[in-house]
This record gives sequence, structure tokens and C-alpha cells, in this order.
Amino acid sequence: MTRRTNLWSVARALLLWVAALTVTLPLLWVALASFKSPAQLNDPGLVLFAPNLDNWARVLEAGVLDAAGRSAMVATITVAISVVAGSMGAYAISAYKTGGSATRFGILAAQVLPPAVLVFPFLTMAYALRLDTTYIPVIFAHLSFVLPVITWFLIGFFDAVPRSLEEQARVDGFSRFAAFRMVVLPQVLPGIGAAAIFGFTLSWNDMFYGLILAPTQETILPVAIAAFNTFRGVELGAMSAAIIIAVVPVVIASFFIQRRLVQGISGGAVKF
Amino acid sequence: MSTRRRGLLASMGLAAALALTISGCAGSGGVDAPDSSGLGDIPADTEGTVRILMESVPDTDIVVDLVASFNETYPGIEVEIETLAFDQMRDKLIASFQSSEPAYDLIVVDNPWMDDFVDAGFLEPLDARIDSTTDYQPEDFFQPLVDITEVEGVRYGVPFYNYALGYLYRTDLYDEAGMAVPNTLDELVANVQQLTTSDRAGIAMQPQRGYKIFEEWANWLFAAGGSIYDETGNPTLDTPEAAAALDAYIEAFTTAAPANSSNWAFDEAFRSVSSGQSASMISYNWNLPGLNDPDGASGELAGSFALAPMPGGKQVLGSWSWAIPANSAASDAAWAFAAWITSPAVDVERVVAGGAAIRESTLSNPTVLESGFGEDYYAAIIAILSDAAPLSQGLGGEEMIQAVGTELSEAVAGTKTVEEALADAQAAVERIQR
Amino acid sequence: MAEVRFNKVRKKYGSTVIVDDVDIVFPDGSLTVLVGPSGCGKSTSLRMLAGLEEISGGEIMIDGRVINGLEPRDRDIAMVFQNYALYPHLTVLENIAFPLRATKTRRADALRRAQDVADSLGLGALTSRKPKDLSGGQQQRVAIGRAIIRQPAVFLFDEPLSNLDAKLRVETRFELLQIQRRLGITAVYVTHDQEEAMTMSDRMVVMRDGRVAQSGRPDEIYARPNSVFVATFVGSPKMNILSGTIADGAFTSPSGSRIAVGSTPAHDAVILGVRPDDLTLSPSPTGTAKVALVELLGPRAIVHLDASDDRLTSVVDAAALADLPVGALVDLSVRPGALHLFDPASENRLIEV
Amino acid sequence: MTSTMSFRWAMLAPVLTITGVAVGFPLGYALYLSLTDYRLTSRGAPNFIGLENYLFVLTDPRMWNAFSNTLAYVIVAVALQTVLGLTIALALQKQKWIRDLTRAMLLAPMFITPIAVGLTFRFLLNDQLGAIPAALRSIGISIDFFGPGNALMTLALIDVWQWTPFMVLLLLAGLESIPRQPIEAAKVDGASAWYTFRRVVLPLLTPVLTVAVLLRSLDALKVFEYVYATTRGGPGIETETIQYFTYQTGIQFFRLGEASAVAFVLLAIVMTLIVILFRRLQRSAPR
Repeated sequence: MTRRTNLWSVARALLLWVAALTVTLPLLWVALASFKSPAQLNDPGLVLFAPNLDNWARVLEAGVLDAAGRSAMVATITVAISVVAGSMGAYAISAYKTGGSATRFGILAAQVLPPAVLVFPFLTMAYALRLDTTYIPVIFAHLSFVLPVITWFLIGFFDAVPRSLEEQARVDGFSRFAAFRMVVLPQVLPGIGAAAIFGFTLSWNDMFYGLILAPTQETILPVAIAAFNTFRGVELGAMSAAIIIAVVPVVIASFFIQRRLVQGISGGAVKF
Repeated sequence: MSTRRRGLLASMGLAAALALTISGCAGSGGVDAPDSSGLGDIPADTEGTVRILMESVPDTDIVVDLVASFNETYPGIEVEIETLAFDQMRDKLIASFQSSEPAYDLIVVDNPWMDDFVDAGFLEPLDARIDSTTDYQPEDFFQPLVDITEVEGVRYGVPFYNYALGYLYRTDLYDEAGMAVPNTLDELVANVQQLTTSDRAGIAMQPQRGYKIFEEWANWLFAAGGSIYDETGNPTLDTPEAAAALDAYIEAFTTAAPANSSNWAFDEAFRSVSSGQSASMISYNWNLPGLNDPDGASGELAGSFALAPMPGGKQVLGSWSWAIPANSAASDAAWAFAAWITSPAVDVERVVAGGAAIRESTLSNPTVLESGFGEDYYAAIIAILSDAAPLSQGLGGEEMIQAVGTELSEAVAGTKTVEEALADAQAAVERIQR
Repeated sequence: MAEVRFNKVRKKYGSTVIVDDVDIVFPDGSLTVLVGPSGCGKSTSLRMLAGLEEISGGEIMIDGRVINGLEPRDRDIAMVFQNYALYPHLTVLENIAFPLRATKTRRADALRRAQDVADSLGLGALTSRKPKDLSGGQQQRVAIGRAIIRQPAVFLFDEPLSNLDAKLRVETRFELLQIQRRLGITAVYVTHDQEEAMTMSDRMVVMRDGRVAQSGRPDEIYARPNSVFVATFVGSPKMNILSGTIADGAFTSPSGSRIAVGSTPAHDAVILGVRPDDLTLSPSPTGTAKVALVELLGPRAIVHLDASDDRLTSVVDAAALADLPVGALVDLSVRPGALHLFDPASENRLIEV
Repeated sequence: MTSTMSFRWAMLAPVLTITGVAVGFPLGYALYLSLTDYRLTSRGAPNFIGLENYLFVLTDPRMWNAFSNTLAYVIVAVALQTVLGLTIALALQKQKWIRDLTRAMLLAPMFITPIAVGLTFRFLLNDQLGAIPAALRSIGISIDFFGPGNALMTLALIDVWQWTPFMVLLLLAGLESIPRQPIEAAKVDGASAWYTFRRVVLPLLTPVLTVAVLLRSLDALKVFEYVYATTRGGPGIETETIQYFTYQTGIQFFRLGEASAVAFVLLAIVMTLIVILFRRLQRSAPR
């Protein structure tokens, strides 16, 4: 028994190490590449070298930080709208049993539609409503896949909140909406956090809608990163620096939230 | 249960109705185009903003650097250049045409798009402007580049830069082996095989499916004496020459190209050559200065590269052309900039700075010859540009290139025989032409 | 202070009738218990009164005002749920003060009043805790505190004690009653526990299948249940019920059990009900019933009897047990005047004998 | 109370409105386009051609090839992610040491835009420039990661690298929400760890697993960026996925009407699969 337990914990540690290395080594390679000169990039084994800051200078000059700021803005607005509308809708679906379970999954099906097909309707709408110089079209396009996912995520969380809380608050003198806002919503805050982070990831990573729908001259981060993939080759060094810029803040953030994230998800979301 | 579904249906129906009403807008790009003045010489006091969408490559950087000097002549014209990577730029450009509002006043057009854009009415005809521009010397442009800008006898663009291909090779390795630059396809195959050693490939190839493999292989096709189209414009891809070219291509790939390089494109091949892991490649002529740049990717190998035309003398030509969108909001100002940047005098400056050639006279200009890339280089470019042809003609260029590139890739991957692949390619091109 | 009145109140889900034309009066200041087996419509009635369920027909009035269409918040009620429904994210004090937030009371005032309520309920030391750190009994008190802070017109209790253990339940029952008496607020209390109903209520409404089976003072209902259902539902241990005939001062069941019933008139077919306390046993070698099992409760004991095919129970003084070993044969008789007779067809009480 | 209905609809109104605009409108528009001969380069209103596009794409072997490539990709990627995700989640659940750091690090790949992930792996797996082939060569292995027969699986592995973290995240949550008692009961009964896992943990985890697999599958169906960054659909048409196919048809080749039809065929198939899956779930899980 003890020997078995030891064996398992050794295997477990080994597995985690392998997983950690698998995740980190490519990232480490990217980090190294961001400090290499073009000639040094041709040598994969090169680990010790005098770091070169040209790539970073180039990336900063190319406005990647601004692009990151714009992406963060688009993602934040998208997620904020999705969380407000999604939590209200999810509660209506969960508490009032609106729609069957198939509908709950059906919400997600539209997710598989190719952006290549949906982008032109968005573009037409943007032009028709003269919104093409704003971020509104990108935000709407991102809402098309973030809002359903967040709504769907939250239904499960609301399922786990006893109905009597809302009823109690209503008897205590509040309207249904006040009951929802003051009593029910606080119960699913961790879940909302989890859903928000996941939604943020989706918006943060999208390149295609951002490329077509974002205002000219105001690229968002994935477009800026992909722009280093030029016809005359991939500017690996600069792209690597841009990737680091895109990843580090989010990983630091996820370090602080992930415990809540996992607990948040445990609260519901995965029941249907 | 059903209430929500009804709600969804209702909102979808509403949206569909909305779609139908708005659909009138679809494809209306260019309809509201302001009439072109057709002016060639644009007055120096013209005011306006020229928004340009360009590819993010060094040639664009050179153009950006020249804007200040343009503004000395045209102080009232503001030039705003937006750069994007090739693939992104294309998608963005197509999208911008869907608007009735002008998004760009001047664009650069890749050769396969030219016929489709003209057919769609996206571009302004430039004959009148070109012919009435003083001292413009349009006959000085390399003819193959001009041909690309012409659709049914009307010019819709002026050349911006060429990306004609050629054979880039290491002179030290050729000297070491006592070999001369290949004159036939067989010699090419034999040379690259001979250059192959255990730690170096004879030739870095670019068999990535689609554009890349076709762009590379077509050079082999020309070297084998074949062609993509006959004189009447019908495809000639299932000829014995094509089969010989594809056989040779596959032989070289399996015997002289780097191991495990089936998805390689330009980037990998360039890195392989610049790092000394491959002895040669077939690629754009303007790569030579980059390869020979001591501060570039080649490091110590800089200076040992040379450029030659393909065996047989004919190669694939790509080109970018300046064109004015039909819905340009500032077409006069746009032409002012396009005509200025391509004028004989400014072209010299651009080429000296490293820009790819478009004018024959520029390459014999003393300033250019002294500028450091070397007379041999410019001589090779003249040779290359005098006999070069694009991959596609007519409508559906992009699709035609992808279709042929897919069949070639099948042959290299071994999923089709050479004959099957070429027959399918021929059929595909014929289908697209219809 | 308010009287609550149900006037032909009806609740349907689709074609299923849950509450069927119910008329009930809840007198001002009284504590009325709605009791019945699960599914009898008692909770639904309470929830309609609270405004948590739509009323399909009839009227509910509070203090003469029809409240059918009103939102719960407009009905001036307070409710304690079975699971207490404490707000997990708020402290004890905030939970108690919560209803005052709806009345726009200043926060400081609200918290002070909540503190007073907490003190009066013995929660003074716990006010900064979160509900999850409280015991079941403490949570229960917080729920009560939250209900009383606003001094509503009507209290609603939905099985408020069923999540407590037996000992605590009896204590809390008493406390709750004291609070209600002290405040004099009309209370409607739902439970499935007839003992709770008996001990707490001023008035008791026994419900069955969406209808009122019987309502009245608990002692009246206990003494004169108007149907077999009420008779067996109320009282513990359960009333003995036997069908058979009565002739010559004795009841005989088809299986042959005999119970002496004194001077009761003869009936060809009748249902006889006798509470275990009223069934007297006299040991006799010729008795028709046999002692099967004895449960000692302290001063008294429950004796389970086999009488032919019928099983009966009797409650006797423990002192009498010496004569009643298991296996002993006994004669059965009913204490005079303690006989309940029901019509075998309708199961309703027969006119008084 | 009629207000139950009105409250419900009021609560649903924002999500329905936004969905109507952000999903319903483009969906309806694309549906309309799929019934026309619309090309990105065509002027004026497109012609209504009924189901012609559908007939064309349904009989187009390239479409079905793209579809089966995508399906193979999804199955391989999601199956691997599920097994790996579950194993890692089980291991992480018991881990105490630098717990938050490990977990945060493991999640990092999710936050990189997929096109950058694709490009990074294109070079990491490059035979001459990449660290991975160099390492493999030192132990005598030489693989053409993007070569015939391998390319699609390589893409699936990239997906596994980027998205196993998501699986870990969800499954970790699932594991932590499993009630303790059944597991403890099984332990008291003397069941082996494997038996406990198979007979107790796994059944309790099934709903979570289903959701995780479904979410991931729907997302994996959208594979585009990796193809775009590495193989462009080659060798031959081995890695031509449905999204890449649609992108080429609709945008590169301008035939948006036809591409829209492909999209709706895909939608119909996915919807059908979901409904079938859902029916089976409802039958197996009484609730």
C-alpha cells in the first residue's frame, strides 16, 4: 500500500514536471528568440549569448503596446457587456427554466460558423450604420462568440443557487431585479470571474475580426503580432517579443485569479 | 421551452429581413466613385490626404522614407501609409472595397488580383494620366511589368516593384566544386546534387502547398522549355515539358533539398541558405543585397552570394503595381504621389536605397551602379526582367494559382503521380477560366 | 394587524389542480397552522399568499384588501423558509437588517435595529459572522430575526423547524410561539408535522388533495375529527381504525376481532376509530387479542396487539405492564364516550352517538 | 402573476437583443448570401440562385475532404486533450507545492493568439532551425512534422499544447466539486485507487467531461490559424480544414455565396451531432 502510494506520487511529480516543461520550453524558446539577432535565430541550440534589445525596440516602435491596450479595451468592453447581459439571460434561463437543455447547447452551435463567412455581414452593417471608424463592429463580432459562451457558462452557476434566496429577498421587500442583483448575483461572483477570464481569452486571441473590422491604423494585438509574418519572412525576434508582451500580463493576472477561477468553476458551470 | 425558441426564431427572422433590406449595399463598392479628372500633371498646390495601404516589407519602408522629399514638391498633400503583412493586407483590401465610402486613396496591387479588381470596377483606368504626365517615360518600365498592369489594352496601374525570381547561389561553393552556373534544368539538378553534403543541402526548396510551390516550380517549367499558357491563353500544364519539370523538381527535392522540408516556404528556405545549411535557392532577385549584408542573417557568409537568371533564361515574375481605387477620395493627389515615386529621378533614389527595380534606365544610371550592390547584380536583374512571366492571366488568378499549387503539392507528397497531378492542374485551370 | 382571508382560492398547473377552491380565514393576531401530507397544497397556498405563485382563481385578502396581483414586496409580509434562505454573502447583522434596505432606512438606523433584534434573539455575540459559520439553530434565529425586523402585517412560516434536530425543534417551537404572541402579528405556519400543528396553533387547517379537510381549534379537531383521514392524521400514536359491525355493545371486524363499545347503537357496516389512549386492555385467557410488542415510553407504554388479522395499538400506564407480557391474551374495550364512528362509504364522521 | 413572464423576458431582452444583432443578423445575412451567387468582386445586388450553392458544395469532394480532415483533427486533438487533461488535473488536485504558480503556468498557452502559436511551432519544429528536431536528432529520430501523413497530426498536437490547459482548468473544477463521501465510502470498502477512479470518480465526472469535450470540440472545429501559419492546407490537401477551405473559397477566391453554403452545411451537421449527443446524454443521465 505504502509502496504503491509512493510510486503514484513519484509518477505524479514526474507527470507534472513533464507537463510543466512541455508548456514552458516553447515559451522559453520564444523568450530567448526575442533577444536574438537574425543570425543568432538560425542557431536553435544557442542559449547563452549577449542579449540584443533590437527586437524589443522594434516591437515598441511598431506600437505593439498600443495594440495591446486596444485589445485590452475591446476585450474588456466585450466581456463587460457579455457579463451583464449574459448573467441576466442565464438567470432567466436557469431560474425560469426557459428553453430546454438542447437550447442550452444550441446557443453554442452558432460558434462553429466560420468567421470568414460572418465577417462580411458585420462589415456591411458597419458601413451601413457608419460605424466603420469605431470599435463597435469588432466588439459586436466578439460578442457573437463571447456572449453565448459566457451565458452558457453562467447558466450552470445559477442552477446551483437556491431559488429561495430570490424569493426571500422578494418577500423582504425587493423587486425581482433587485433580488437578482443584491442577492443572487453575489452568489455567482466567482463564476462570473471565471467566465469573464475565459471570455477575455477568446476576445484577446481573435485576429480575423480585428483585422477586417477594427478601424484603419488602429490594429489590435493579434493583428499586430501576425503582422510580423511578412512576405519576406517571419520576423521571429520581433514576433517573439510581441508574444511575450501579450502573454506575460495575462499569465501574471491568471496567477492571482486562478485559485478563485477553479473554485468559481467548481461552483457550477459544469452542471446542466 | 418553446417560448425561447420562438423568440430566437423571431429575432433571426427579423435579422434576416434586415439583411434583405441592407443587401442592396452588398457589392456596391465603387458605385459612388467620384469622377476622375484624368489629369496627368498634378498642380503642386494640390491639397489633400492620400491614404495608402501597403505591404509591410523593406520596399515600403523606402517609400515611407521618401515621403518627406515628396512633400517638398507637394506641401499640401498629406501621405498616410498603413502597412500590413501580405495576407492581412489582402483581406483588408478586399474588405475595404465593400464600402461605398473610400477607405484608401491609393493602393498597391499584387499581380494575380489585377484582372479581378479591374473586372469588379475597383480601379481607375490610368491611360490618360500616364500619357499626359510630363517626362514620365512610361516606355522605360520593364515590359513584363507593364503587361501586368494592362487589362484588355487599358493600363490600371504603374509598377511599384518587381519580385521576379532568379537563382541565388553561393559563389564560394560553386568555385570549390569547380562548377558553373547551370544552363539547363539537368545541370541545375546535377549541380544541386553535387553541392549536397551530409550537413548541407544543395538547394533549399519551397514546396509549401499553394502559392509557394507553384511560384517555385514554374521556374523549373520555364527552364524545361514549357509554359503556363500558350499564345491564345489556354493552359499548357499537361505537356511533356511540364512532366519533365515536375520530375526534375521532385528529384531535386528528394535528393538535394534539406531533410523534412515538405512545408517549407520562403522564410525557411531563406534562413537555411543564409545560415549556410543550403547552398542555393530559387527566389526573388532582391534577396541578394540582404544575403550579402554583413549585419543581416548571413553573418560571416555575407558577400559570398550571387544571382543568376534561371537556366534557359526565363523566370517567374511577380509585381506590385500602384493603382488608384475607383472610390478614391483624392485621386489627383494619389496620382501625384504615384507618378512622383515612379518617376525616373525618384526611382533612382528608391533603387539606391535598396528598392526593387522597375525601370531599365535606372539600372544603367551611374549613381545606381556605384551604390554598392554591384554591376553584376544589376546586369542579372536586367536579364531576368527582360524575360519573365507571371503565374496567372485573366480572372480568378488567385484561385488558379492555389489550384495548380495544390496539385503540385500532391505530386511532391506522392499522393498523385506526376501525370495525374498535371492533368488535374490543367483541368482545374480550364475550369477556372470558364 | 390583519386578518387574512382565502376566498375560493384555486391553483392549477396546466390541468392539474393543486389547490381547489379553498376558503380559509386566518383571524387577526392568530397563529394558524396549515398541516397535511406532502402534496396536499399547503405550501402552494402559503406561496400564493406570499406572492411567489400566481393565483389561478379566487381571491386572497389581507386586511380586507385583495392582494392577488401584488408583488410580494407590496404585501407587507415576512417569510421564513424551510432552508432559512440566509444570504450567504452577508453577515448575521446584515442579514437581519436586509429587509430595511428596501424601505430606504438609513444604514446606521437599520443596523442598530438589527442589533436590537439580534440581542433579543440571543444572537448578540454572533452578528459579524457569516451564515455558514452558524449552527442550524442559530441560522433559524437569524431567519426569524429577519422576518420580525420590519414588523410586517403577516408572518409566513414554511416548515421552519424541519431542518432542526428533535430537541431543538421543541425548544424553538416554544420560542417562536412566544415571539408571535408578544408581537401579536397574524401568522400562517405550514408544516407536515401534526404534533407541531397541535402544539402551536390557535387554529389548525388540515388539508388534503388541495382541499381543506377540517379546520378549527386543535383540541376540537383532535376530539372530533370529521373524517377518517383527519382522524388518522392527527394524534400520535395513530388512531386505530377498523371496519366491521356493531351489535350488542360490541364491535366485530370481519376477521373476528372484538371490541366492547358499551351502549353504542347497532350498525351493520361502520368504520370504528379509537385512539390508543382510549383502548383499554383487560387480560383474559379468552381474550381475542394478543400482546405482540411493548414499547416503554417512561410512565406510559405503547402496546402493539394482534387481533386476528388486525393490528391495534393501545397506550397504557407502565404500572399495568406486569399483567401484559408478550403473548398475553386480552379483551378490548373502548373508554366510554371516546368512540369515533365513520361512514364506510364516505369515510365521514357519523352523527354523534 | 403576469410579471413572471415579463420579468423573464426583461431579463432575456439584453442577451436576445445582442444575440439578435451580433449572431442573428450575420447568420441571417449569410443564409441569404448562401442562396445567391454573391462574389466579393461582384457589383450590384447578387442573383438569387436557390439551393445551387448547396448542391454544389454537397457534391464537392474537396468540401468533404476538408470536413473529414477537420473531424479527424478534432477527434485526435480532443481525445488527447481529454486524457492528458484528466491525468494532469488528477495530479494537480493532490499537489500542494507551489500550487498556484504551477497552475497559472500551465494555463499560459491559452493566452497566446493562435496564429502566433502556429508560427512559433512552425519554427520550433523546423528541421534546421527548430529545437525539437535538433533534440530528436540527437537520439536518432528524424521526422518530417509537416510532411505527408504527419502534418494533420502535428497540427492536432499544436492544438493539444495550446488547449489542454483549458481541459485541465475545467476538469480540475469538476474534480474539486465532486462530493467526498462516495470516494471515501469506496476507500472504506477497500477498493483500489484505479477501481475508485473508474467506478466512482469517472461517473461523477461525466457531466463535466461532456461539457469540456463539447466546448473544446466546437472550438477545435474552428481550426484555421495553425493551418494558415504552417502548411496552408498541404501537403496536397491533407491539412485543408473546413475553416481554411471556407476562407479560401469565400475570401481568397471571392465566392462568398458558396462559402456561406459550406458554413450552413457545417452548422447543420454540428447541430445534428449536438442533438444526437444530447438525446443520448439525457437517456443515460436521469435528471
